[in-house]
Amino acid sequence: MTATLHTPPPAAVDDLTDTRVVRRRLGPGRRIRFAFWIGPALALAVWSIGSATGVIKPAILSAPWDVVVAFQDQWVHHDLLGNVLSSLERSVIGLALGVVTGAVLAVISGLSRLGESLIDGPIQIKRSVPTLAIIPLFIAWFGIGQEMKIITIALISLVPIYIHTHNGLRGIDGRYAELAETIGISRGEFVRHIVLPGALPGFLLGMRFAVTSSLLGLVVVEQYNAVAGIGHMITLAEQYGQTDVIVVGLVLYGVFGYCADSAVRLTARRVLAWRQTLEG
Amino acid sequence: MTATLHTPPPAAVDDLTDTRVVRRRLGPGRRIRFAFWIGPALALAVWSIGSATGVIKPAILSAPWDVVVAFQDQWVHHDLLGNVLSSLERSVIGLALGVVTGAVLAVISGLSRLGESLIDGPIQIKRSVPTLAIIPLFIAWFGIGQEMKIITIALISLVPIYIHTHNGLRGIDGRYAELAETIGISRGEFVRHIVLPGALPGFLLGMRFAVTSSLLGLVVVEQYNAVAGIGHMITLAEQYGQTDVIVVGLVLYGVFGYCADSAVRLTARRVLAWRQTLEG
Amino acid sequence: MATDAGRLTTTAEPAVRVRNLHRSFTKDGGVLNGLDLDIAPGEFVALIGRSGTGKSTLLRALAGLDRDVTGHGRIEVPDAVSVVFQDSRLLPWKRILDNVILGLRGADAAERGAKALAEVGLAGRERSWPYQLSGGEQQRASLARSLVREPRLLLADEPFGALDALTRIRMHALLRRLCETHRPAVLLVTHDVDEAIVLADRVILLDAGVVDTDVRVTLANRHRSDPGFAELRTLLLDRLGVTAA
Amino acid sequence: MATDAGRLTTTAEPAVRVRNLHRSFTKDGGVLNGLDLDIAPGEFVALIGRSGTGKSTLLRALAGLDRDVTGHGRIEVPDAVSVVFQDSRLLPWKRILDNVILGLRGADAAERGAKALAEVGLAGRERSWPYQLSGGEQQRASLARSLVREPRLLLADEPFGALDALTRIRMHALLRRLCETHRPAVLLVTHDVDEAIVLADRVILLDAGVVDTDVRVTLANRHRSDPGFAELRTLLLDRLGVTAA
Amino acid sequence: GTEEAGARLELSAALPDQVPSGATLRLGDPQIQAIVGVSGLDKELADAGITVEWANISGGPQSIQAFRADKLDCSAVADIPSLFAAWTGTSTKIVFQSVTVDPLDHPIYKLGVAPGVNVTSLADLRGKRIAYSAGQAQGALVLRVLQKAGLSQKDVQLVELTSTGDSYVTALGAKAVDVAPISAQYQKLFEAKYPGARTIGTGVRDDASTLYCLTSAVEDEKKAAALKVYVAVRTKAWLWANKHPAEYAKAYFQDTQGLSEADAKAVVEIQGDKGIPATWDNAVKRLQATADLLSTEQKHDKLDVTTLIDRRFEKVQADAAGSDVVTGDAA
Ligand SMILES: Nc1ncnc2c1ncn2[C@@H]1O[C@H](COP(=O)(O)OP(=O)(O)OP(=O)(O)O)[C@@H](O)[C@H]1O
Ligand SMILES: Nc1ncnc2c1ncn2[C@@H]1O[C@H](COP(=O)(O)OP(=O)(O)OP(=O)(O)O)[C@@H](O)[C@H]1O
Ligand SMILES: [Mg+2]
Ligand SMILES: [Mg+2]
Repeated sequence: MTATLHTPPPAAVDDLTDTRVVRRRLGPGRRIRFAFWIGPALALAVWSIGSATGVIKPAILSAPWDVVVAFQDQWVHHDLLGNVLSSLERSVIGLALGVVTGAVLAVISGLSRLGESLIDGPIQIKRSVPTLAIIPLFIAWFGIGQEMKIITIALISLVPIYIHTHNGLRGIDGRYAELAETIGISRGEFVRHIVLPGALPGFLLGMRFAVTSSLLGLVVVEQYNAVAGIGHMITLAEQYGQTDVIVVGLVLYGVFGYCADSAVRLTARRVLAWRQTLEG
Repeated sequence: MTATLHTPPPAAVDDLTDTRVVRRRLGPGRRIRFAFWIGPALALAVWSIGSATGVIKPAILSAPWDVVVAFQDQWVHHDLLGNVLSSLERSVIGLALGVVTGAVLAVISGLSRLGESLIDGPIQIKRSVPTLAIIPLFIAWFGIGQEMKIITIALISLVPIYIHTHNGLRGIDGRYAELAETIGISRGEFVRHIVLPGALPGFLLGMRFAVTSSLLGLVVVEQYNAVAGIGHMITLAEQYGQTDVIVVGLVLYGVFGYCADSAVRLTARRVLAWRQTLEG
Repeated sequence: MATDAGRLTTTAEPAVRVRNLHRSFTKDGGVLNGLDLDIAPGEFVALIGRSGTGKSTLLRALAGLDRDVTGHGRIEVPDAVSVVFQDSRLLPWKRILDNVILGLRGADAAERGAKALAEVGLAGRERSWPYQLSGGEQQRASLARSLVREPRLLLADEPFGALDALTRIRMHALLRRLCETHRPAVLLVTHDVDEAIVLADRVILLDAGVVDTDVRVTLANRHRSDPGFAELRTLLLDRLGVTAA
Repeated sequence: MATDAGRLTTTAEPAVRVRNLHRSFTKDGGVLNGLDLDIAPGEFVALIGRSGTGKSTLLRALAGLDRDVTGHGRIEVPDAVSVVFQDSRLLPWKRILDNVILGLRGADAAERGAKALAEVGLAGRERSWPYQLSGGEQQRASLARSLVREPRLLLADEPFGALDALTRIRMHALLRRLCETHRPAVLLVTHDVDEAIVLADRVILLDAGVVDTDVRVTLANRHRSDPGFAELRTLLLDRLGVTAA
Repeated sequence: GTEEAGARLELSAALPDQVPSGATLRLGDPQIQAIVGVSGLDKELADAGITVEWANISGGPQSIQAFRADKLDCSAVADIPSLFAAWTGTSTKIVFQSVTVDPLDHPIYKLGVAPGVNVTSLADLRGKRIAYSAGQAQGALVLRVLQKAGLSQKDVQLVELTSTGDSYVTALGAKAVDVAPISAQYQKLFEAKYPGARTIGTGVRDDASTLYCLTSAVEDEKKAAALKVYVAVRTKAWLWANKHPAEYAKAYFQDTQGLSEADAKAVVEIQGDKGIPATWDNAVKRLQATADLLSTEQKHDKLDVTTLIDRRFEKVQADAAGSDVVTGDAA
């Protein structure tokens, strides 16, 4: 028997070579910096080149530079800012309402089979039916004022929040519920400590859809008795066939949608720091 | 020290009392049988009672019995079946295209940061923009025939598939990727054995949205040069103020949407039998 | 609770009473086949048995976590039960301290949690995420979570499996100290026969779904050097099927 | 692979060569602090050390799974490495047999997998889902998955932690048999000093991020009754901090 | 259409009499499509060697979109779309004009009045909330009604509301607006649905009905020749429909639009007879007036509508109608 007892060697000046075992990475690997900008930059590039070379005809999609001019014109002469603000107000209030209601309903229906059987069916049916077609109902109930618009948007954004939160909740590992049961915590604590954080990834995905839905809903509701709003602006421009103004609206949608979506994803990355997944 | 060696007692006639430790269940508990029918039955009940008592005025929503009459009329005199079949054909082909493309794009962009930076941005932008407003583009590219309609539906249903599959994939536990790396499997096998099954819950949730989207997309595309289809039927009925026919269309949407959604959820329950979650 | 008449313990009334317990996952064979077991209040019982004989199944039945498993039988347990699971089962979305004090009430919860963490050698790791702990550290965090609750029945499923000899000895001492203070009934699953003998008042061996061996440990000196120790050890290993040990 | 010059082994060339390995998760202290280690081809090395000293960190470095951990140093390992993780890490969506043969090529993969499962005592459980296995059964399935691959380097992180004495002895025998047939280099983490002595050619003890003790096991008879056994055992336990054992 | 484009034909040149082979027309003209089918007029098109690709497209926005994508040659619309096409840079020509015989008895639009609102004549509109949709025919109608009533936009409250399907009827029923132009065919339904609801006549002519085409199509020799034939056929088709209201009702409203037999007949009844004007002079005058009104009220450029009209087809149409033309004020 040979026993060698090591005493740590005197900490020599560090040899900083770093040869590691290089394994083919199967996951997506590290995040690319500035990746956020690549998508929009690409879209803009394709659009510009297409327009400049004439592949994209201006009658079909105005060139970026014409859109810039139209944007300026809208800004100066047609209160674009006012349009944007009215729209944002509607969608933010509607979204907030929808998110809260959707999440509450999802928790109720996620945690109780009875709640589920009462809540789930109607929501599934609601979401199978075109919003445009049920607006007449809403008009009858809520008039054609701001109320109707906000409620419609709330209902539109409620759906993805409900479904994703419900799905996320139901996807929580059953072992954590077991743990909670043996610890003897109250139902409220269970919801706070296990259900909500566990369903958070689902909820956040739902948020991504809810945010875009609440913006897209504007196009529908602002056809009704609106005097301002991006949806209103697009509707008008469509009727007149003002391609460049439509595109101003679409670009605004794109920008808002993309930024809101990225904001949710960034938030998700922060609050889901506990996850060790392929997202990395 | 006392050692007692037990020999199993003679298997007596079983005393079948079953007193268990009764813990308050924090998860949703067992599935209720026939829960599938509760949602629709409830919706139908509210609608019927509302109509019968006059709370829901026929001007706003036709009564169920009137809708049944209108349904018969449409079936016998106006080839409702033909409308349904044309619509289903469009949405099934579009859906199939969208699902395959969406899933493939999601895997590419989920597994490679480069792919992500190229694919993800444009899709996020696409989905922030109202479909109605980009249809002119599609008309220019694909004409006003069936092609344009199918491609539009494919693009509509591609989005949820892409996002959910991508999100599901990125949510796979990083430890499984590590395992795969040490096992030295090829990228194709990695996708087949780890990525696809791991992203399956996400994909299936995406399917639920894709299916409804592909149906809802009909309302939009069938406004353009269609001679048959449920969306076409609804558009026409709107023009002539045939409230009951509109409701026939909505009920069809509801039924199809609900059934398709339930089918996806049932499939999910089957193929996700390996999950031990609150779904139970 | 099934019945908790047994909770206001006269020494005659056991803390845990199991009668004719059956549990099976498949049609062709049961995991537990008419198991009977009593544990007195304050008694420390070690449960050993081959891998896959149903130790965890029994613990889960006592914890009330097997609603959906077929079977029957009678179970009575006290109200305040705490479980150390075989997997450490830390909530991945809560930092270690929050995991430990999950559901604890009172202003001093955080303080008590931090103390418990220090006792299992995890002082300073309060704000780590579970994935940042080594296997043994996770196991100790999970142990801390159970101990901080001062239950009347502690069900521990191999709580020391991933610990080295020194850490294990420290945890033994900690557990024994806590048991002396609060005197819960303990049912501890272990694969280490020595550990069973060192810690327990009674060692039971599960086989074929019933209690095969039930030995009371009455050693004066719980040390390998005690001749009774070796004797008991050989007996148990023998019943486990290890003859030439 | 970093460099796999060392793969076409002359006996002089070690299978694993680690030089000046540093790894740290936080700014204030490293987990590995300049560790050096050689393992010869076919050599069986047991790694012991306190909970949280960096055993798993070392294994992950050898397996190439620590790309994102700060540190430096040099590592050379053979091409075909197989890892038994500390958690059994079965894919929850694959049945046991499919987990075992994951990525195996050849028509006889299923057959080989079934054989490996039978060897670890899980015959008949091929079509179970991972959640249907007991803790020890999962660990054995994960062991089967590694063994069926016949690697040149086997890295096993406490592969027997959840096993009872008898099953453990059987697994020891299985592992030793496989080592004799395929002669992989083995680095086995264990908390059981006896197990280390019984199985390994060499036992190394990790402390403070470096190899603290490195002993070659040259016992004629690897049994507790051998006086050398007890001596080695005491030495190692002593270095682990357990003096009064 | 993938057929070869014909040679360029100046807009001033005479319309060719002979249809070159391979002439194809892409038409969004569903009513005529139905009529030529039942009347047998489709044979005339076939005999002339014209292939027609029918599209179920009509109305302003859709036809302009299809024009821009160059997927359609002509479409049936009222008067407003060709103005908006010009204002937004799509060059089109009107090649067909028809009117309604007795236009004021067979209006396309009436003014719906919400239940409980007291509007019996145009003068009562002052101060009322009126549904208004700037880009649609209904919007232009509202402006013309106000003009006729001697009111300006400031005297009433215009509520921006797009007319889709029955949205105006719903808005009236929900009392979200006091007055809204609604299709005459909705009148019965509207009054039945909402007790107390009424409709009044607009007092302005809204019977303009045209076929407008991409200028590039009219400049295509082949298409121009085919159009000449089509305009004649279209004339005969309307005249046939006047004489066979029941067949027309069945072929179009019942079979393709999904109405019941009774409803289909009622709609045809409400529509009245189509008249083919002997000359387009009056129609052009009315169009110019509308263009002027819109350009002041909605701040568009001044527009000379004669540039939107291809009067070479005026005679083709009148010749085809023969003695059935309408003249004078009726035109
Ligand atoms: N959910 C389940 N479905 C089917 N079989 C199961 C399930 N859970 C456990 N089993 C089986 O029941 C038997 C007893 O399992 P249990 O977990 O109680 O074993 P154990 O004694 O705790 O073993 P270990 O020491 O390996 O943890 C095992 O054979 C296991 O495969
Ligand atoms: N991802 C991580 N982030 C931060 N700290 C980590 C991380 N992984 C491990 N550590 C820390 O590094 C140290 C070494 O961990 P390692 O898992 O290597 O220990 P170990 O020797 O395997 O212990 P055990 O025997 O308990 O498994 C521990 O203190 C652990 O908390
Ligand atoms: Mg167990
Ligand atoms: Mg470890």
